Amino acid sequence: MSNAAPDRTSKMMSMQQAVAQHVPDGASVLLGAQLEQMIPFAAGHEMIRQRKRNLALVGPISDILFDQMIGAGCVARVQAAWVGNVSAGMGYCFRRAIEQSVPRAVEMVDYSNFTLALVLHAGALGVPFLPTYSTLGSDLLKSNGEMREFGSPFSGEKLVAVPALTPDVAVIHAQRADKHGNTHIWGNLGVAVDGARAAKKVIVVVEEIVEPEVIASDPNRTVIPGFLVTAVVHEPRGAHPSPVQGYYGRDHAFFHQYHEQSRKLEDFQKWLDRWVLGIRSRGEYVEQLGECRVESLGVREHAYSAPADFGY
Amino acid sequence: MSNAAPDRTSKMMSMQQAVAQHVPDGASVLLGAQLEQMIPFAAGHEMIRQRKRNLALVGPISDILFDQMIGAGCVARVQAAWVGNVSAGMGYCFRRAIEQSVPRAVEMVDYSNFTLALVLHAGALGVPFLPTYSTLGSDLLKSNGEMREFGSPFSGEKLVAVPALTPDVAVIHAQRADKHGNTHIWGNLGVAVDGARAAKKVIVVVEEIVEPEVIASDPNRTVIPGFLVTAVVHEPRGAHPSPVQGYYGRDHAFFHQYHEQSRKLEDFQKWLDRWVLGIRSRGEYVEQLGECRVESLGVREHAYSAPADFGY
Amino acid sequence: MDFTEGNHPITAKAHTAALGSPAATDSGRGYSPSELMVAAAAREIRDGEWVFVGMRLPMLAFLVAKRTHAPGAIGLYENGVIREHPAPELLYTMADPPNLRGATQCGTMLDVMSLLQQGRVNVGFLGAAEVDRFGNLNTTWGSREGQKVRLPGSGGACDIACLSQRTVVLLEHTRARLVERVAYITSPGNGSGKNWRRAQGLPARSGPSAVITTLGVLRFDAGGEAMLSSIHPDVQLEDVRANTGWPLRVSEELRETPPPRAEELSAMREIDPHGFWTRK
Amino acid sequence: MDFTEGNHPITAKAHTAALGSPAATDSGRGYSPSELMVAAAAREIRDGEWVFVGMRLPMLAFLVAKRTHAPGAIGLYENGVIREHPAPELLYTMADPPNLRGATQCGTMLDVMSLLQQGRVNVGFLGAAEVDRFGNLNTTWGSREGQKVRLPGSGGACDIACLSQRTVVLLEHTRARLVERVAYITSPGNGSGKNWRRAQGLPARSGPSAVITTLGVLRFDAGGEAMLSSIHPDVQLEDVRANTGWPLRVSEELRETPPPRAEELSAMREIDPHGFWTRK
Repeated sequence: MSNAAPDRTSKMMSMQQAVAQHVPDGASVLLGAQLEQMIPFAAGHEMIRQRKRNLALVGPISDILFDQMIGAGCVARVQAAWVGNVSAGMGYCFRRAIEQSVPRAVEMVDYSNFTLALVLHAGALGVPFLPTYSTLGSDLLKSNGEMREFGSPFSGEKLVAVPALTPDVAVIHAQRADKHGNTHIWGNLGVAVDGARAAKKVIVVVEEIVEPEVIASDPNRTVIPGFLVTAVVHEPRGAHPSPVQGYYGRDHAFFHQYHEQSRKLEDFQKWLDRWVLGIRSRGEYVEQLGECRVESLGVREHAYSAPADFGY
Repeated sequence: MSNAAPDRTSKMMSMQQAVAQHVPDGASVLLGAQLEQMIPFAAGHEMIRQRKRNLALVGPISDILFDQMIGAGCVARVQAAWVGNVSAGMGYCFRRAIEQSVPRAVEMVDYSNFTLALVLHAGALGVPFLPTYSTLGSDLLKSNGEMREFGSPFSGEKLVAVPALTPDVAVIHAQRADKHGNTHIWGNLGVAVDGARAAKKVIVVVEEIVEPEVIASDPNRTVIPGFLVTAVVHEPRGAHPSPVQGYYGRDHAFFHQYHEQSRKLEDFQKWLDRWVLGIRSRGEYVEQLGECRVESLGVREHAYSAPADFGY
Repeated sequence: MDFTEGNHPITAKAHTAALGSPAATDSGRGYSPSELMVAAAAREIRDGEWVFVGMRLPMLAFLVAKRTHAPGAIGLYENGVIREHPAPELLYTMADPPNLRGATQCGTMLDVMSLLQQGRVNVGFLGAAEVDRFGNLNTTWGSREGQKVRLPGSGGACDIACLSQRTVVLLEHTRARLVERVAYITSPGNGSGKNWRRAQGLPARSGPSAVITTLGVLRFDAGGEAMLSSIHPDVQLEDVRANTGWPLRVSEELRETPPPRAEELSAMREIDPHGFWTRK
Repeated sequence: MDFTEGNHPITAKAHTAALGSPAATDSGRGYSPSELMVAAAAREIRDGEWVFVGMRLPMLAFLVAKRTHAPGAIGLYENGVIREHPAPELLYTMADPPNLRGATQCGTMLDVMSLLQQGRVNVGFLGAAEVDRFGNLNTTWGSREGQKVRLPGSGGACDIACLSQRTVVLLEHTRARLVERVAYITSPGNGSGKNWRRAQGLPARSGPSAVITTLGVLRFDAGGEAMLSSIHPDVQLEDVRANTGWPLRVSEELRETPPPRAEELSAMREIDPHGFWTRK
């Protein structure tokens, strides 16, 4: 830190480096913080390629990324509200892991979306728990094993205490950042902001690296400041098949194809070879998608935000 | 609500109307949510002119607006972290009220900034309280009378329970809104977002009314959505002498002049006559400021945010 | 039909029930069973209400309500999107780009869930693998041929069932889905009956309001038990009973579910011209 | 000097002490007493640290540190502003427009306070009307001629004193301000001594670190009591003792406060060319 080399504040590295250096076996990893938008598939696939093991995945809903990582044997534990394929239904790898311990047993810690948001909010706020009325009366509260009923210190009324979670790493896909990690995200934010604040390390994956002046021109859009960020990865189309507002749309067909091709274990292995293990990088993945498919997902009509004047 | 008149969704009204209709005597009123920026002075002055009584003021720091309203006899109770004059020091009307019950006794409920933010956050979240480590060991915790020490339901460790507050009205000054109350704010947000969500009614006071399309072009900047808003008041320069980013700067001299002119009770009465009671509207106030002073506070260099593309 | 196909938490996969069954075809009535369900769901929304919308049939229902009797309804999506003006295109997920552009607000999940916990959300739509006699929902553990089947889980369903003023469920009407007692309460309904919700600590103003199935609409009596409130056109009462996993009580005011009106149908078909959700 | 003049919570009104006193004039040493305090405060900031900055002298100290030994320090402002690159102009309040433009982040008060409660903020600066033997601060109730005087209150001071890793206080050194026991603990220091903070439930890694006065710098011993650690140039030890409201212990390693270095002074004077905060 005392080394004042000119580029000392750049946090840029390749996905390969970021995952190798900052996602050790056994780490708890937040993925899919913006729900169906900006799911960091490229990061998850790199974790699969690097044969990460015993990961504890954290996220509200994962929309097939968790299913893929579970199927690839990277995962020991899942702390989530929902695991499946949002537009197509069930996640078959998740089912095989839970029902048959294939390829390995996975512990599922069931949360609801709200309570999963609260574990991260508690972590971000720096408190050991947060209270909620949600999950009262549900079996989720009983089987989850982490939440606990208690009485309000004022009225004694029943509440649920949701314990704080501080993931080892949060991987957040975003539209743009500067090399210091100051990051602009727009669209639905899900649990990304609290996730980045709760996590011990933050890897930001972006469509575009821009000059610091672009980010600094709108400090309200900087929902993840660089000083919270460990690594910045420039990985265009790194969220495919999920959408990135202003950059590309959702590849609905890809989700449906995965649904069909993951139903049987042997088909899933082929899918994994084709889209993850058999290629070396996101670049190759995009090549394999083909220009036509990539093109068809592109922005057809731009819609720019009205400027805000920070002048004085 | 079933009357489908063309303008039924417009929430615009004059400041006089907004205060008359939505700020009854005895109401709890959140003011100064963005701390030293965008303090709704025009709204506070209208409450003074309408001789509102027994108000319970809520806000982290109020930077002379609370002092003025206390001096004018509108206030029975203050729930705040700090009452004074940020750049000049003490609030003399506040002192007279607390020390000598002049012009009337005022109950002060001392919070810290963080715990005041938490009472509103609890109100916004819909929980009866939120836990914090702050104020432990302080006399503030003892004298405040609303917060309470308790043991964490997990570890038993000491925490402070900060009770939820849902003000009757939040008055939020902002840069721009549409007539439905969809509101863009940029710059430091303080407790404005939670305040608007916690409050039973929201009055938004803006520098500019813009077309709904301008607001809708950037839904992440819409920190107060119209469906939470009761009234929209178009009141340019309504925050003077506090600043509004992108519209005008802080009138430091005005704060210092108030400091001098409120030291003695009789001087404060003159100040109040000159700047509040002796005029009928914000328009007249701005006229009294004079073109030259208004001009000198204006934006000298614009600094527009980089656009975000919401297209697809 | 394999009900172990997962449900997105706040979506109703009920339509898939209809899709594969003979009833899915338009039998000369001028609308499909799914269209009937959508129309029935739309009528659960009152003008100006705040609605946890979900996807699929409930999404269509919200859009139909907006274009007909409830133009002032507001749609909330748990990913952080709030919309007064519905997206101009058919959505597959609530974060599809058309749902973000021009939104009333884009924020965090907590932003939206807070409004729910404040008790300000009037109605939430849910799907389920199982619903029971007291309106409890299960989207966590199913069973098939005696084997336990892991379903995707709660998503936001538990939150909505706990905290929204009224909950409306859409699902296929079979004995496997309408059961005496759900295997796992993912999303609490009336628990074991009267006063159960209050005893759990759930908000006073919350709870199940309607279960819209492929055969009829169930509502809840003062004891918290579901009873048949309306029956869809051309459906026989014995069919409903035979496909319900408990002795279903029938309202004294049982009526026929009103068919979709022309303006409802045209709204639906304008939104989903190829019948992706309702007719395929 | 009337110490009942309010303090903004996280600002140090200490300078006003100097302003009206003879010591405020530059007595041939080439710097003013306030400039000495600013330099001492700047040295409390280490490179890369997260700093709750405040206004007035601490703001200057932060800027001096950034331009000299701590270019990587990050400034946090409780109104929601975070800055790695200091504002280009002199600020009167933390929400002055120059402090927002080009900020690292503009957000909510909770955003910033959360980082504090997480224990990630290294150092926070405070002013006070009174500080006592154990570093407790009072900005709520003063007294003058036997009358209670209502001060502005905590602002963020209590939060910073509870939650930041180290707290640094700046104030005028008089018997009225350095008291045996504060009348009211607005912002807890070491309470009544050793282990008191832990017994209250305050974070293990938190507490008072230095009190920088117009006469010297006090630090805390293992028992939590303040002792004189350095004395400003040309100040006599008996003056310090005479102006302290308790029998002040003196460190065995008492040294002279190092005067501002040339680069520190030039940084200060570039930021505040008219000496608004330090020399007027």
